[in-house]
Amino acid sequence: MHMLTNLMAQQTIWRLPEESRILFATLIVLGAFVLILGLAPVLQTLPPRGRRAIIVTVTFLAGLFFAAEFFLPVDWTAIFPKDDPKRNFLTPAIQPAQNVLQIIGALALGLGTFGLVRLHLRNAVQRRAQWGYSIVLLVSFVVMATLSILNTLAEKEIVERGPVLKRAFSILFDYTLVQLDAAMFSLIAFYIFSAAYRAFRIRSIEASILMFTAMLVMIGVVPLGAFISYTLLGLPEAGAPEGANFLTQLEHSIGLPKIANWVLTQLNAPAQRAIEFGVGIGGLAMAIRLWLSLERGVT
Amino acid sequence: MQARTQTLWQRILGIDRRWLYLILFVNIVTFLVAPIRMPASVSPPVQKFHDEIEKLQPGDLVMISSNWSASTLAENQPQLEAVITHLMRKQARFTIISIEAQSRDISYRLAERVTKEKGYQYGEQWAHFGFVPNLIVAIKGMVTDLPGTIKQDVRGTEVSKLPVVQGVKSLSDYKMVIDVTPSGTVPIWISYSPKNVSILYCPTSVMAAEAYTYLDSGQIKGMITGAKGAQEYEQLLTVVGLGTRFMNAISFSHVLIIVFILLGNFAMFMNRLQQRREG
Amino acid sequence: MDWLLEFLPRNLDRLSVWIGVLCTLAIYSLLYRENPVYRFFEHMYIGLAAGYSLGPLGVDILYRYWIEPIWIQGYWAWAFVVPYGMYLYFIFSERYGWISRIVIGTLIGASAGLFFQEFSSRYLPQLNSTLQKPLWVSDANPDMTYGMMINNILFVVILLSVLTYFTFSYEQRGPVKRVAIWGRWFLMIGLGAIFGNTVMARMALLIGRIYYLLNDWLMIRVGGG
Amino acid sequence: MSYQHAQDNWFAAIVIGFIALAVLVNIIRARMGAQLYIRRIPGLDAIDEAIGRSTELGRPVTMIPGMTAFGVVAVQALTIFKYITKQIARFATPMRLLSGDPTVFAVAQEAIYDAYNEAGRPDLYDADNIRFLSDRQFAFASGVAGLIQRERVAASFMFGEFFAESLIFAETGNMVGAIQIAGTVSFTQVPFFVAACDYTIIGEEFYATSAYLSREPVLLGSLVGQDIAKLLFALTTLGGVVAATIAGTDAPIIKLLGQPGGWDAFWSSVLKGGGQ
Repeated sequence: MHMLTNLMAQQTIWRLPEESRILFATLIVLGAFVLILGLAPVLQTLPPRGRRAIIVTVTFLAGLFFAAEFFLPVDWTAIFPKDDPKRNFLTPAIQPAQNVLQIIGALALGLGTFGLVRLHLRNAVQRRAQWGYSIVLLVSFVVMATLSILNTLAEKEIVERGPVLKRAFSILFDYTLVQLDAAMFSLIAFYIFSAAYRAFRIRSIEASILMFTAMLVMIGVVPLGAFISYTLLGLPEAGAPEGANFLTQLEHSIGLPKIANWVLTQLNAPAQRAIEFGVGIGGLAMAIRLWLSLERGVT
Repeated sequence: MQARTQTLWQRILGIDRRWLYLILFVNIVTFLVAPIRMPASVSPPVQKFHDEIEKLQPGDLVMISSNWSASTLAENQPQLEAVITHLMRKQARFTIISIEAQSRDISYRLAERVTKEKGYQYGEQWAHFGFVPNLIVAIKGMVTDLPGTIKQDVRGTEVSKLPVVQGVKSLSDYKMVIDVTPSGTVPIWISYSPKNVSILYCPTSVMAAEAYTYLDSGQIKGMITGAKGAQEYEQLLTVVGLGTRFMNAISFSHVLIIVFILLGNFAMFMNRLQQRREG
Repeated sequence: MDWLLEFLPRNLDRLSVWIGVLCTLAIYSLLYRENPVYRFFEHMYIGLAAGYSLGPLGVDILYRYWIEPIWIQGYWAWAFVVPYGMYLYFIFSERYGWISRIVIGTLIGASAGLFFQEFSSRYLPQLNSTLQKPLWVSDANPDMTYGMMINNILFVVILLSVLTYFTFSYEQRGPVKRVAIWGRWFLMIGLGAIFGNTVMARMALLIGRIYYLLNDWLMIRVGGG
Repeated sequence: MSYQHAQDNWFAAIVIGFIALAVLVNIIRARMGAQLYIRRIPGLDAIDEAIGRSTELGRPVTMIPGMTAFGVVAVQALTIFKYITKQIARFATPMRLLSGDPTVFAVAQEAIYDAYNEAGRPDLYDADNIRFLSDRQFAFASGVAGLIQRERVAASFMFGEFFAESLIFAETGNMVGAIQIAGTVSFTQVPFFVAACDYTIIGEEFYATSAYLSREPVLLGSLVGQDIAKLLFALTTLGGVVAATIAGTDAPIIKLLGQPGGWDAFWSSVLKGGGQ
């Protein structure tokens, strides 16, 4: 067992030699592509049962890796010397595994983008209805993709960041994309108004509770609430003096801002926590079913 | 025939939502421009923030970290304006730093405008350090070697040649850090900045809730929450700034919504009453 | 006249303000109705966003986690990751489509495996902080006020009744049903509070935009004085 | 306050092990033919009604998993969409699935393809109906809002994790008069769905949805296990607060119940000879 650790530690076999590394690397990557993509026709010969078995196994192993890393004791002295109280023998592999997921995520982004571009290319080529807008989308995509990729490469100092790139990127990103974000985000203010007007009616007990708490909090969180309670109604603003009787304490805690805050922290928090518990348990059960492929869900 | 024509109440109930949008828009524009003021009660975190800056001596150095851009303008801009106004009053020197290009541009323009009004000199009394892509790396770097980490200011001058930070080697030469931000940057400042530098925090209203623990533990010395906090701060400074205006508009938009909810319920009630009478 | 000269987009700074305003107004036109101007900007928006993502989320990630480790640091084993991930692209093939499910299976397995840590980190500390709520004054908690006591009891009662509402596998009858109904009402209080509290943040966003229109574009100086 | 490993407090492993056991045992029970019950979830009965209306009007159904990142929540959302697709396949109702996460988009393609296949209508599957719009929050929202208004959708299903954009979807859907059913695990967005949608599936109901719709024994069994787990949480809460009242909130036994590091604190206090 110690042999293995030593071998891993030396890392020589995991690294290409310094000289002509680029050439070796290119060859290995090409080889990997041929090998893995060449495997596809082989996999294709499998009967449906075999295919399902592969998917189930891969799912289980991927889950097992992360589960084992979490559950195994961190100072597993039986097998490995206790070198670091914060990890077990799988922990060093967590970061690379996360990187693998990141890479697959980046490839998925390529897939999604490909789907988007394909749809609009088809619209444009086949002159479907409204194909002009598809052209708009494609043009802005191509321009922005070029600038964004160049900008990323410039950050890595692979290409030079000329003044044209800087200007053009800034106009499209800072003065167009970011402004569109802000505009779209602010639309919600209008929608929140129309939704509140339409939905907050005294129709049922539930709707009424929703309405009254929403209105209470809305007044309580703005200075108007303080104005009404402390200036108009003359309620005491400061906290109750120590040792005051119950009525005085009550008087000191029924200002609108205080009630709003109390509803937000004392009444909202436990309801939210109960939902969180339910969601957590539901998610955990789902995770177990997916891990063991107990559910014919999406795969 | 009578069933065809809508009563007033039915018309109110079925109002086209575009009217609501217009009313909200007009309402906000009006109360942004109108000089109506609603007094605010100053909350303890804001008071603490104010007291902390009051302790500054002329010439003390303050680092402002400004990471907001267009979408949280209404909450962060009033904070930044109020803070800079107070710092100029105390004759403190300050430098600004951002984590991305948009927040750099927006904070630089704003600081330029506010300082020009009061005759504060760029380079002498304040400077903008541009943006750093990685905040953790930048803070760690500034602690050991500030001019070497920042290299140039936003105008391309070498930091070591800027009079405002003449002789400053490290972030620990600063008196305080003020984080004006819509995102979770304050734990980073708390974790990595030197212990002798006090940290003040200007979050948006959504982010404020999470910061109370830091406030309790003294890791943050004061906090201005969103536009509301800025209004309270302006009251302490006795100026009428953006915070007051924005908070006015927010308050009255809340009033508008509540009035319309009540109106809707009243109309529903009257409509039912009418139908019962007719049917 | 001076105002007009300053107002028009005669230099790059002004032009960028005008672009921002145009974007804002185009998006706001959706409030009236869906229209060709909105449609134009919507498609441009999606195109720009898709293009932008390729930089930081595509090229940057591939460079950092794949190209750099292989070609610069020489860790050859990474070479297999991208071809394996490329199995995802078989999705577009009728015959080979199932192969993409191997990669999808990896992702599903990984997210299931990661959930154990998420469950522990996210929910167990919450369970623990629920326990930090003594119900009555005792020797162990002498400093408790009546206010705290009421709040703590309320907390536990609300938590348990909402939890009761979220049970599924038996018919809720009698007292259980009553508790569940109370649970739903408590839930509505929580939801109303969140609604009311969010209004302020959303109004602030709109005010920010309107300020941009008034101050940056029309150059009506609001506030400050 | 977070867990890097189960060892941070073995209580975590015990709780997870207990829940896993409760779920698995009941799944086995269900598979062996035990009759299991599930209570009514009102919003879900409306799915058929919404589909029916779409079919009548000949307008599309939209399914929106929102910006849900790929993971357990996304898989559950897609499982629900798969069920809905199987229903609409019978009537050849047009559909659009709009995703803001590329991985979810990829998996959705497979899931929807399967759904049409299982319903016996592979001819109806059109890859162009499953769309990835953007991974940028509000670019995605603008695309969804535009599409809902242009195509005047008749029914809109929103399931998954949502953020601020939720109200944009729900209000535009409401504007065109769509029947809307939303289900989300994001507590902060529930009030907006409640205000603007016809039916809202809240919190854990979201995970119970597929059991309710399919009545598959595995899922029903799992639900029984989940209820037992909630009972465990409730009992821990009750027992814990009573213990905290008597022994104080800093007592080792309280730390043991879920606080990282609490396991060691508890045992060292026991070994020292009972909390002094």
